[in-house]
Amino acid sequence: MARYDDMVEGFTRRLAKTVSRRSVLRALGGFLVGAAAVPVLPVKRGHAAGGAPDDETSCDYWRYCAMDGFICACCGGTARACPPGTEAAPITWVGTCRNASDGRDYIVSYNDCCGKSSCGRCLCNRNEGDRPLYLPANANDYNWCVGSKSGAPYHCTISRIMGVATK
Amino acid sequence: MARYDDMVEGFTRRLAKTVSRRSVLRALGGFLVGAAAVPVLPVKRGHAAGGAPDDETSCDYWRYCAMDGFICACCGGTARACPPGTEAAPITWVGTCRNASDGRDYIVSYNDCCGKSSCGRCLCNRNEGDRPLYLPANANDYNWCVGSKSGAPYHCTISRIMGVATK
Amino acid sequence: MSSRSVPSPTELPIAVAGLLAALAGAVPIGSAGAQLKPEPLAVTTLPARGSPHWVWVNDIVFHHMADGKAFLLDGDSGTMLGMLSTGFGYTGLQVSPDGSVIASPETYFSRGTRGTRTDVVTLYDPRTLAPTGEIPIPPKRAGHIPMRANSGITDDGRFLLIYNFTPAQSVSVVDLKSRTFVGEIDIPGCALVYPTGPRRFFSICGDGTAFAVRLDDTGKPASRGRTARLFDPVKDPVTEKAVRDGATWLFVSFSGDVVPVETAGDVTKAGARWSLTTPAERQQNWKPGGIQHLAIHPKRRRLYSLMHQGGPDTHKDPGSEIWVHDLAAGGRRVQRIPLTKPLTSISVTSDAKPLLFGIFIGAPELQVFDAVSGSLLRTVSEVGFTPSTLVTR
Amino acid sequence: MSSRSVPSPTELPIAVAGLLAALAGAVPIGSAGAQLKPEPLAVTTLPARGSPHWVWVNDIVFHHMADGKAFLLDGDSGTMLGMLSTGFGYTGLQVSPDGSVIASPETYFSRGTRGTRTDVVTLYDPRTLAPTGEIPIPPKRAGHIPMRANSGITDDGRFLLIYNFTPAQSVSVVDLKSRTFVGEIDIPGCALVYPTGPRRFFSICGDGTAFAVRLDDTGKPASRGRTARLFDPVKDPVTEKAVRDGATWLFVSFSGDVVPVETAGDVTKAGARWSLTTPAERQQNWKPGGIQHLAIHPKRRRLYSLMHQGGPDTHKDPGSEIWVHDLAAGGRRVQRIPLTKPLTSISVTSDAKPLLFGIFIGAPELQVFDAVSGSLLRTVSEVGFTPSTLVTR
Repeated sequence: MARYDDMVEGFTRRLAKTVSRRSVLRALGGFLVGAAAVPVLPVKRGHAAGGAPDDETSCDYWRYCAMDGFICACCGGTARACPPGTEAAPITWVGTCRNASDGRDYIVSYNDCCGKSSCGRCLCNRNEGDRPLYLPANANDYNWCVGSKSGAPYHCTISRIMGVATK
Repeated sequence: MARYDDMVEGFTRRLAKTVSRRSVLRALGGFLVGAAAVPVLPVKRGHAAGGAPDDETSCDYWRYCAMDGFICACCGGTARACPPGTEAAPITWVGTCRNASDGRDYIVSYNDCCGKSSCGRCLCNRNEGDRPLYLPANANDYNWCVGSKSGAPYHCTISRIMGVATK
Repeated sequence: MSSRSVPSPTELPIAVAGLLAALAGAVPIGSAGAQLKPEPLAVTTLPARGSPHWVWVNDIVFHHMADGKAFLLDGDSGTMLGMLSTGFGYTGLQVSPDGSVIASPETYFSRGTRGTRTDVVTLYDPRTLAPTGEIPIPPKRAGHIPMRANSGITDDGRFLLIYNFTPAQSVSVVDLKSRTFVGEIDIPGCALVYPTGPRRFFSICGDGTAFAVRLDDTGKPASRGRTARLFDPVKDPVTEKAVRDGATWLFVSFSGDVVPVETAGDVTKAGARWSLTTPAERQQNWKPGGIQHLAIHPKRRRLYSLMHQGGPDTHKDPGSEIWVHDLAAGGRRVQRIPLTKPLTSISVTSDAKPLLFGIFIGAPELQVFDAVSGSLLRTVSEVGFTPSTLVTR
Repeated sequence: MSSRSVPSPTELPIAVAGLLAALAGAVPIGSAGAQLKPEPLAVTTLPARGSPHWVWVNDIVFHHMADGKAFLLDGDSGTMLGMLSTGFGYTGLQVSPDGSVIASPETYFSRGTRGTRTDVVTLYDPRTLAPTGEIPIPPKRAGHIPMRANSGITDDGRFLLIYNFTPAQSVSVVDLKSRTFVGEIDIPGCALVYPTGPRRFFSICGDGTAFAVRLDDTGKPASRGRTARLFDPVKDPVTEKAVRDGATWLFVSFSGDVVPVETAGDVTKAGARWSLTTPAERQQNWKPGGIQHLAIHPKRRRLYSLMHQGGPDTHKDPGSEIWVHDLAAGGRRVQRIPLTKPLTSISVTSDAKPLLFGIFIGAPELQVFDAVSGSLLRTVSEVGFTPSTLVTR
């Protein structure tokens, strides 16, 4: 089953031929001359992709299974706390994520932190259980800052454990 | 005499090793996964760099010897006309550029086009004769849209021939 | 000194010229030769009627959401024709059926990303791309990853419909003729707008139904009601990214079933379901996906779909191929267009020699294909930051 | 369904919870197990007194100028601590000498990039990074490629000075104690602000002089006057990117001469000129260049300069090396730090174990060096879009 990352890797290889993605990115990180501004593709990874399930600045962190946005732990916040000067939106979407270390499924609430422009770091998009906009409670495509006092401006997203999922 | 481009080429080579800058850029243009947003370095080229002195969408175009900004010819305008819906700022900085085709020096006025956000295409920075902010009439670092009715918002820059330079 | 500064003689107020001369200090002001007249200040405009091969690229600019933009490009030449600045969390513009008005629902904050929120519909002149008017609307416009059904215009060009999410769900109705906000229509449990006639639209609902609304001539609801169930939102939800085929909207489910929503009669109902994929392809995990993953050429009866191979929950993944199905032949697949770069949004022009446009939200460029042969004609670089959706006519 | 949605029980108004339950339609709302208390909503704050190794990175976001940002990072850990959203054409923030106030001159338009312009000084709490006040100022703030001297704070932290360019040149004086705009001081033919004491600053002028201003206790000019000529703006202009060494501001000319501007006495005057380069190095075209190409550690008496090899008019080119000169030894060069990536701005912390920070406007990352050994300690990625200037203390 081709995962998203594999597909993108494939594309990258086709394009960059012998250049590994990492080295291309490193070169990029260095600087660019005369090229277009190159934005970030939302990173999506399943647990299968490995990565760093215990690093809360990583998209692979186990809590982030339905994350969509910038990881607050990269922005001055933590996995569960908004960065200074932002406001946590009270309404949210929720995912059920498995913690590999104890093998249990947890209900995780994703709260957007609002009131400043995009943090711009650690964009992470994992759509496990995401549903279209006509199912708002399951839709991570909404800007949930709409429910905060700050209004729409979206900065980053935190994840909070709400409980253990019952089967 | 090391030109800017050579230096940047050098850096690029050091970073990307066997990868030519062009192929890195092509890969980039394709897409990026999980990397930072990579903005554009202002391109600077002297006439010595060759390029396309007759292509008005190129930073090498002869009129652009003191250009600093997005080339309007890439934005829906031309070398000498602002794109639709923008306003040409009446005050400006001026350079003296040599037209290789007739060997004469022309006085060229650089007018910022204002009233929309940055065009974002064909960023071009050539500082021939540029002077610090305490010499405003010679300073291309100012946002000259300040002199337009639209106020500060800068979109792109045009170049107009004002006359033949007298020695 | 190879560079010197003179003010533009035709435009500069005398006082400022004097100031600049004073500012120049020790640097002498050069005198221009008299043999050439200075080129005048000029601003370009567009032809009154654009080419059918023009395309709008809407950009939400995800990392800098206060700076939404819409780029107009010519598919034939690959040149940029102009740009609009369109505010916070931009979800895209609408062009009236006759092409005479560009209507753009926009959001602004008094301090960029804080302070008082103001929502307006900005009207732009399609020839000058300058704002020609502004219609205040309630500050409720839905913010989400851009998709075309965020707003819509009724078939006669009269009413602009805008989806609201606060998270209460409603539709703002704007009269483009009188340039006024008419009112709000509640669509509880439903989302987005799909116009179906001069005075009709529907929204799509969480229970698998649609909410159909008929407007009177003032834009107020004349009738409204929920349809029968059109699809199963639990077992196999459809995406919100439907395309319109005359009186029918074609939705596609996560698994790849086409769900036609027919609105020709008085009753909005589901048409005969068919699949984009064969059982073998389904086995190989071929699925539709993207941000605007469907495009249509109604006259040629062709449906274009962004397809990729992926597991569950990959309904927003970019396509690695575009599949073309013949609607006249019951949805028979007639073409597979392999992509060298991923795409998340596609759109097809409606003329006789159609172009197919493609963008990927992760790369600032526009790809232009021959929509008939599927061959890549050109790639236009430096088009926005996170190009989101496409508008063609 | 592996995912379901429940509202946050501690925060959600009942009405909205009901609505969401209704919206969820056929999708059942899961019940959380009772054995775990939901984690509360939380917002982090910063320690009352930050580390001397913290750094602010100002970003003008050149392609999206309505969305200026300032990022706070910790040089020791390489982590981001927080961010400010700072409006259109951002030129950078000022921190009061005691660290108690962040003062940020900002510009906003009522419609993002059009409409009514409003300029304010926004005050931020350094612990919460939340705006705590706003001081209206005339909408004249100079817009230009960011450089530190766009604004400054008097040595006692009382007055914020902001350079205006309309293109008339003046300085806005803001009283940070009473949080009011005091007035404007004309500086005809001069630019930018260089504080020189609790009630003094100068601006630098097109004729090679400086314009020195002494303020009274209300922030009004008590005296002002032009100095003697400090440098030749035609033959070899100095850049605007000076660094302060106590009562002396060190300017550097395009060719690499250091021009000290001494303000200790009553008369502001030029000190003894010296060169960053040897005649041989000058022959090899070594020159200073960049956006913030100088940094200083006054206690260690070290001047850091971004240097590159280039021809005329390369005064804004990025540096390929950082050269270190010992001010105590008459400017003897003590170190050359080769760079693996170009830099356009540098800054050095003022503590005993100083860090050297570097950014390049063409790459969204922060480089952190040991300022004594010159070794690269770490690189922090994804820092802004066009990182422009640095603020350390």
